[in-house]
Amino acid sequence: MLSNLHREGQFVMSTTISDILGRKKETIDKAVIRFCGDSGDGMQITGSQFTNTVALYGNDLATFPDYPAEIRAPAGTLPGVSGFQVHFSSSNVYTPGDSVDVLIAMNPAALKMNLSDLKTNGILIVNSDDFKETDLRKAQITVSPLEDHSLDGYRLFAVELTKLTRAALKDVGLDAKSMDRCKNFFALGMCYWLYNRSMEPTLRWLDDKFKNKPQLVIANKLAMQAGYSFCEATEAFQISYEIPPAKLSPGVYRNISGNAALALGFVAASQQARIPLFLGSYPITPASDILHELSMYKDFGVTTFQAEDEIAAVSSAIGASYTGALAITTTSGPGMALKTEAIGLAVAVELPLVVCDIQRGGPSTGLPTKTEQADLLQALYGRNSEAPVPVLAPSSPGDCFWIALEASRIAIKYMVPVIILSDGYLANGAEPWKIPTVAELPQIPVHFETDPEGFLPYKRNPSTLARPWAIPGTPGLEHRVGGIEKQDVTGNINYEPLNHEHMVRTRAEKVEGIAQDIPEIVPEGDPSGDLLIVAWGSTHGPITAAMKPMREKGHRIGHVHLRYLNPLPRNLGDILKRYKKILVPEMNMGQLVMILRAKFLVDAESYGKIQGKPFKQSEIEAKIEELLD
Amino acid sequence: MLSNLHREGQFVMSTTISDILGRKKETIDKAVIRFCGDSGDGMQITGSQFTNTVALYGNDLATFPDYPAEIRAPAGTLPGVSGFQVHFSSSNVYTPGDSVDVLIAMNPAALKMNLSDLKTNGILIVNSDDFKETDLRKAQITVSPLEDHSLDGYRLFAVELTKLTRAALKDVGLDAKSMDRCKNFFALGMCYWLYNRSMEPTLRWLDDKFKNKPQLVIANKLAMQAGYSFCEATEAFQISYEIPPAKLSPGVYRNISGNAALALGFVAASQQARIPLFLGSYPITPASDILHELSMYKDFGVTTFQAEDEIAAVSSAIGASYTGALAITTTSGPGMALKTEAIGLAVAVELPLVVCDIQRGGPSTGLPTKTEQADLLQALYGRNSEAPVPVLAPSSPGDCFWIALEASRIAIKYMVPVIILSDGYLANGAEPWKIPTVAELPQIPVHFETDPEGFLPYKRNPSTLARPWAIPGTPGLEHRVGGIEKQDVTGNINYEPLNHEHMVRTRAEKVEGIAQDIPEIVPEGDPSGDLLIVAWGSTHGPITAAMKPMREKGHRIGHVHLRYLNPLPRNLGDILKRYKKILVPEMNMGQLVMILRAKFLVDAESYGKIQGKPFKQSEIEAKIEELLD
Amino acid sequence: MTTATLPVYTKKDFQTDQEIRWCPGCGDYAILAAVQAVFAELGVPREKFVFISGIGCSSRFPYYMNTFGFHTIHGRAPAIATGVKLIRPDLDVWVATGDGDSLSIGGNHTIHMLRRNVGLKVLMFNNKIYGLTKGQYSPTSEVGKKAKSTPFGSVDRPFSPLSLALGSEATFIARSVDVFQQHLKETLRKAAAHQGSAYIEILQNCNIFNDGAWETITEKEARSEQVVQLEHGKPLIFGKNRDKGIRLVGLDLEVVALGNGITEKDLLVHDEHDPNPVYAFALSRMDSMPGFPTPIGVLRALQGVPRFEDLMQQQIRDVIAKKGKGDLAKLLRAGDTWELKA
Amino acid sequence: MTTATLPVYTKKDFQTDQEIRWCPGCGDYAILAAVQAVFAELGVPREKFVFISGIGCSSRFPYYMNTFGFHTIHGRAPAIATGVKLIRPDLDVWVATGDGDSLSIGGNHTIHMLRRNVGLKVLMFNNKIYGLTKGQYSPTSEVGKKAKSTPFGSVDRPFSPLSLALGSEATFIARSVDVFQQHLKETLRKAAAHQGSAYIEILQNCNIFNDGAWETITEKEARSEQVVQLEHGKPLIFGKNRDKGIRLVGLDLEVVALGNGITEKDLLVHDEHDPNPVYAFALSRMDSMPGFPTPIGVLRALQGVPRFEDLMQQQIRDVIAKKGKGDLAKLLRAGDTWELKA
Ligand SMILES: Cc1ncc(C[n+]2csc(CCOP(=O)(O)OP(=O)(O)O)c2C)c(N)n1
Ligand SMILES: Cc1ncc(C[n+]2csc(CCOP(=O)(O)OP(=O)(O)O)c2C)c(N)n1
Ligand code: SF4
Ligand code: SF4
Ligand SMILES: [Mg+2]
Ligand SMILES: [Mg+2]
Repeated sequence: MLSNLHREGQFVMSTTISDILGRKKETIDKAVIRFCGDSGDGMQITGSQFTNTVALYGNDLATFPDYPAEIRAPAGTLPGVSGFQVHFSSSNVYTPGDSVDVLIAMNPAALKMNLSDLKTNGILIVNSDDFKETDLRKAQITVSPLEDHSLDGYRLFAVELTKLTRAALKDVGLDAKSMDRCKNFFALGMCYWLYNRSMEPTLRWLDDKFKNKPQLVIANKLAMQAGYSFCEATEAFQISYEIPPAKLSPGVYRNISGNAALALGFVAASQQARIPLFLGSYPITPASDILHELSMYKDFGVTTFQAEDEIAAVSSAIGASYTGALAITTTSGPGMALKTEAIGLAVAVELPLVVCDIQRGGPSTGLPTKTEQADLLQALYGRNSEAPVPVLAPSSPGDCFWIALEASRIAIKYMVPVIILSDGYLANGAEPWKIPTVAELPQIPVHFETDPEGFLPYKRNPSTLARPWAIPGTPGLEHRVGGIEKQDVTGNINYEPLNHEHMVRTRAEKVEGIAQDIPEIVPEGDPSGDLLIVAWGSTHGPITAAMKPMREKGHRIGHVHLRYLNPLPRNLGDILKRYKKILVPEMNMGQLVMILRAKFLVDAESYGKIQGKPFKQSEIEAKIEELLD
Repeated sequence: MLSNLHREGQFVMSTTISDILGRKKETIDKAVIRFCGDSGDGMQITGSQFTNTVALYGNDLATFPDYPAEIRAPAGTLPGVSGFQVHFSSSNVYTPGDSVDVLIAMNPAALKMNLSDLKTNGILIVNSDDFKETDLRKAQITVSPLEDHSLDGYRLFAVELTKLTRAALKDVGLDAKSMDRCKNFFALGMCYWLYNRSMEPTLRWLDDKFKNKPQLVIANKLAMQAGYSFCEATEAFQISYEIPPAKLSPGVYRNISGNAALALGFVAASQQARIPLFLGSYPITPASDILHELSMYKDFGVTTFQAEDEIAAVSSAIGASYTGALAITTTSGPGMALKTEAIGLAVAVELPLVVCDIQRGGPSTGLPTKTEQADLLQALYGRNSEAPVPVLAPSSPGDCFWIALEASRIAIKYMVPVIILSDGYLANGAEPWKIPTVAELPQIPVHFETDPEGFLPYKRNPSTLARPWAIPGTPGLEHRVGGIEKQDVTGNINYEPLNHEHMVRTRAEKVEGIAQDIPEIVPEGDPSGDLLIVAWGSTHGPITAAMKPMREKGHRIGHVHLRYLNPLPRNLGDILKRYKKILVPEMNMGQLVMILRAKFLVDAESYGKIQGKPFKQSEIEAKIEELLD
Repeated sequence: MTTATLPVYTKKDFQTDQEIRWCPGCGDYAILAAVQAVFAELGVPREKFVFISGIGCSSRFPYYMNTFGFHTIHGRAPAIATGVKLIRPDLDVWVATGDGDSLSIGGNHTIHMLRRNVGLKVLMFNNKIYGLTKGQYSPTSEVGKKAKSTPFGSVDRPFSPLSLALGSEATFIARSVDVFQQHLKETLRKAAAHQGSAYIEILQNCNIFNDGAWETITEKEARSEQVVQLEHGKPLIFGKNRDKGIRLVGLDLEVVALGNGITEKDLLVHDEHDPNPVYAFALSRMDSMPGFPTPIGVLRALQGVPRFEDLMQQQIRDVIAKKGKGDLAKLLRAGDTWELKA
Repeated sequence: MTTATLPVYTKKDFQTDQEIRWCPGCGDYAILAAVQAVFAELGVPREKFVFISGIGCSSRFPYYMNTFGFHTIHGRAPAIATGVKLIRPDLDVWVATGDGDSLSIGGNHTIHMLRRNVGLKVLMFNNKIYGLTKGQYSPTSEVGKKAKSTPFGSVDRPFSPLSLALGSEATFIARSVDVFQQHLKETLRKAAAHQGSAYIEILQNCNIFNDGAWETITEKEARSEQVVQLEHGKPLIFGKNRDKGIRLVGLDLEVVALGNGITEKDLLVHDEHDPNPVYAFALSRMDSMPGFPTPIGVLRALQGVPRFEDLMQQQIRDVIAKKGKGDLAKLLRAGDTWELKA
């Protein structure tokens, strides 16, 4: 496989000393590794660097960053623990992994919070310098786990990370605190040794990252190399692992998170539509990064407006849309709740708009940094009166790119607000993403009305039912629109009973009609059989992962993953009939399942997990077994 | 029956001259009469006076005021038409009537907008002074209907109302404009004659209403008496009608609208609970009257706070509830949309709160003065994440009183926000309401925690799952609550996965558990059979009205009217099974029906009417016939 | 935009065929007439005018203007209009709003619009009441107001809309009156000419729910005694006989009678361009000070503050000038990438 | 409330057992310490204190105060606290908020609370950044701010929080600094003593996302040169050697060096009770005027304006005094009724 790989960086695997010393090197299929420590320990950077390196090497992978709601809780405490998990493999990877093979725990609090996920006999690297009395107390531990045999079931490597890092950096001229900040790179170096990975990409990254702070470049490089050499020299590990590249479909790849992919998707949509992109947003976790990303793309003519609140954010987007922009607004649950009145206005005036709700744990402020899928019903019904809108959901970080394009296409073609439901897990998780060429992107035709002849603001396109997009500044098209009920065609204010019924039904029909413009669904796995799993959003990974072993066990299982939640794919009802049972795993109390039951009168069963965490593959498997027993 | 009636006013039916002249007086069972005219013509007052008089007389009745969204659209135009319909009878009355027996149309616009509802051969009284060229033009009519035989199918009485009124008032000393303002009382006088009603109650009302403007008292009295005498003297009508009192259950009655009943209900609830009532509100049609009503009850210690917006309104109520008040907030759809984030906070901190949504036509600003039932799904699901709340709906204006009490009881007992869904039709419509004695009102026990011993903010009552209500100012109970996820019992901030799942499920369980505390449902009509009609809210009237004739035709029909929409009555599933078909008429696109289908997997059929108007009895009958054919 | 091709408009060109649904006698009619007249003079192509409003009687305004019009939701007009301006700074965007729409539910958007200096002209119809919802008191109603929701009188102090605007860094504030047609038109012209947010309080009579709210100003008798008309560069003089003036004592204003040694020279001279907002703030307090006349006209017209929308577009142009126009293909492949050959 | 039975509190009595989750070095710690110390002195029973907050780092404050505490939703604390006060005017209600929470999403509630003069003490932690959401610019950030959402610099002008408060009819406004412990405590004491809304801007350092935002004020060197400490009845003097002062020229302020014929007598004398808000407004502009020091302390403490909650409760008492306490049975039977006998 290696020969097939062209790496832009042109780095080469360095021959390691372990080869020379003849220590054991085992080729395995996959590994899951989790870095955890205090928020101040740089675990997110460490994890990202490791991810980047394995991605460049050609492994398939999935990541799961998990950080506390506090910016920086007190050092060493349980709420301050931050983690980053990578699952990388020579096969396809669908989840960040249920349990971990290697756990790096920088302090007792991190160990306490994460140990339960380490596999029996898994590798456990801890910074033994940080297990002093005071450290233990901060983590609310009385006896050191390094001493009470509680870690006997694991391959424990208690390494004096602090001391060793300081020793490595003694000549750099940094103070103790700054030196200690490099100990995550010592740990990273160890992991590179353990998985026979080149340090090259990280070295390059350090050069770039700290280009104005050469001392830090040197220090971190030294720390990483020291970690690497430590494994080499001390024979700490008697074995190292090799995970060959994966057989991904050919193409150019990059690693991408869901939020970055959404941002990129909207830039692409605006380019394809040849109209300016406008984002009106108010920061909120975990959606803020879309605002941050898009605010960097001024060279694409993107206008990003940080509004005074969510209501102003969506309102400004409606104003921009009225004026001919591809207008979007991004938020999470609490902000979504505030936008609903204005979304209703967009429904009434029939303007395109894309609303992204990056779901998080709730209700209310809830669990701001944790994931959940519990805003589906809010997206579908959380507006006064009958105000139907299309709802789409990406199923992986990379899919966010495509969903952004598709939502934009639908919004513009049908003159309708569209809601995208992503979640914290997709938003921050990353996966290798095959980069499309521009030619592969869908066209998004835009027609601004310009002809005053016979122009009427609610004269509909007979096939889409869309009204014309007649933007201010167009001579002869002066007209008035508003949120009061209006006569169809003319748009004049109208309170007549039958007109109202007509308008309510027309707005609904327009959205229903989109079912003809989206693909029919084809189940993964068995096309009919004992069980159909219907799901949406970020549960895609664990369900896909569970499908293979379960089908290999002889179960006849299909999997339908809905990217369109409203309208539903037009053949969904037929598909549902082909299976004996239907299971709907969701990170909520059963929202999609309610829709399916109501619409198709099928006895679909809900499997809800509401823990701020994605499903594990094993949980899905267990549920399948339970149902098919 | 008359002998049984004691009237507080002690007025007596005056013997009319028609008795003496021996003109025909027919005793009939019921009549529907509609006053319509320009918004400036005082139709709402005229209708209310007529209503009051027939109510005092002992008829059962229902009313339907219908006024334009504009304060005062230009006089004489179609959008300026205002109407008031009364249905009164010697039997039970459930609706304001599908079609009208007597139509009083003060101008051509009113005639044009209302004629289609007049029964063939019905009585039509028009002000022929207002059918001049200019009047017709304002109503967009070319040929006068008084001349083109288009009114041939009715018993037309073209009366020079303006001229006759002016003649009657010529000595009072008013200017022409002021005299013309009295012509509605002339018309009212005519109607009193037509239905053999005493003018006494209206005379009394005039004395009170204009006590500081004696000229107006005299003028309006004269106008009314002139109208009465006009019928008497001119023998305009050859027949008059007598509708005996209804056999209502014994007790003291008053006429009440839904909004007034809600206001009264909350005052009663606060008295029964012995805690102050707090209303935080922002004006919006058709909810504002609740604010107006409650702001008059300062003598009951009611605090009414007109906030800067709906968010502040609900927020202030949450603050008041936190401090130990019975706190409510009132609004309509668009305002409800704005309150959802804060309602989620009340769910998370588990505080009592009653939110009244007086539904109106939507989406967005929609039809502000028209009725609709399309906020059910918003009430159930319009919040971020899983935030279940009890939802109640009154089924008649008078029932609003009882729903207010019940919602308050549940909110306090379970420490939970409760939503009441009323609508524009219930809010403004009125019916005779049997006044309860204070002893008949439910008790609403309140327990404020005072004991610091073992106090924990989320230590639940094991049977209700309610947490303690521990209000500021209580020594030793200092504690913190908030919208972030918290540990059960202690209330400390907590992000642990299993705790979150526990809390989400506990909040849901608490609401579900209320099903044990509300009555089982008993269907009206047949206890099993061919068809069950399930409905909620203001559709109660037309469905009840339709039941009798349909059952008399031999159909076996039941009717379940849900006052509790969440949780649903615990025996509902059983009841549904007892009928072959299920029909769910709603003034929306099918919201309750979706819940029933999802929950009970029954093929319930939706019958939606979205015209800003209530169902007609005949529409329900036709639908029943269609289904049972 | 070549003025050569600009059609010559009359007031009629700005009228629509929609029936006007205000109460007969409402002050809104006069405001509409003034705006239509002034729009015809401004030399702006009709299609470049956009009227955006919230909800309220006043917010029905766009339906009666033959321009682009958007009747939105309660209180949000400034935010929606900001979106319009950010996409098309060349449009001439006006906001019609009421004391409730702008200062109650819309307060936050109003103050932020002013802070940002978004190039919007805001006509705030101040009738000190909620008209459309039939007569509740508003944030500009006087203390003790008996209205539908305050049968025993309101207890909260009102905003001075223009003080609030100044506290929000407004660059242009003005006050006029529905029935002072010439003055109103002149004020509208000045607002139209201003670069940036223009906040115009128009005292408007709601003859149904708050009739006579501005009587002390509009009554023939009162006009000259209770009103001081601000004119740039002129001293603050008022009175039927122009015999009274306003002077400064420390930081306080004082009403003085001219004569007896007091001359025009002792009076404050109106400077609408004063960069220090303290002067305009002092003026904005006058109407609530007993014994003082109400100032009408332009209280402040600060020049040279760039408009938000221009700065935002400039930033885009600057980045493009520096980096070149974005290349989508490049953007997609940004960062670390790797290629997998077939 | 008998002071005789009031326990003697220490700072410790106001600490909770919750782990404090601010970043090490955050200015919030100092504010917490000051508040805990001052609360112990105020002579108010602990259970009467209520701390209400929105969302933000600053809004975590209530968790660390051993009083009643309510951590609500973003921007709504003033509205929620208003509900508390309306029911129990006797409670001592404090609001902890940030520049984003109070001035961005919470702007509307802030201005209306001030207009109404609700008796709340608002501690607005101004770090000129959104801390909790990791570093976006805020409505108090300086123009050109490069932050997460403005990589090319922000273009909108900031609010002056105290000008905005004055434009909203505030009766008490003050400014202090996280690290000026004594000054901060003194300011808190004065706020506690004020009848009505007290809006206190506390300059606070966010050492993670906006470190050094107030450096020019807090640096040892700068303190005396860049800061003028307001003291009621004392002239506005500052400088290491107390050799500079502020005087009035027309409506403008001017920095002058003392000496050379200029004496203290020429300077403005601080009057926090000045009923005319123009003086305080002038002070509130100073920090944004180049060459001027930043005033700290109480800019305005207008006495005698009744509190909203007192007026509301008084109205209830008045009505009861007049009509008698409401009788439910009577109310139910109000208006026209009729009886139907069995
Ligand atoms: C979200 C929302 N809340 C409340 C309303 C009801 N409402 C409509 S207009 C209005 C106030 C109007 O007052 P103002 O802005 O002063 O306008 P005016 O009618 O006096 O011109 C209110 C409260 C609404 N339409 N939407
Ligand atoms: C409705 C809603 N919108 C957005 C957020 C996200 N959010 C939380 S705190 C915050 C801003 C915090 O800034 P500030 O008030 O200045 O507090 P600081 O953290 O700086 O103390 C934002 C935008 C939220 N929690 N809720
Ligand atoms: S209610 Fe008042 S403001 Fe509204 S249209 Fe009528 S007069 Fe004008
Ligand atoms: S992010 Fe800033 S404001 Fe927030 S706790 Fe950290 S230092 Fe303090
Ligand atoms: Mg108004
Ligand atoms: Mg801040």
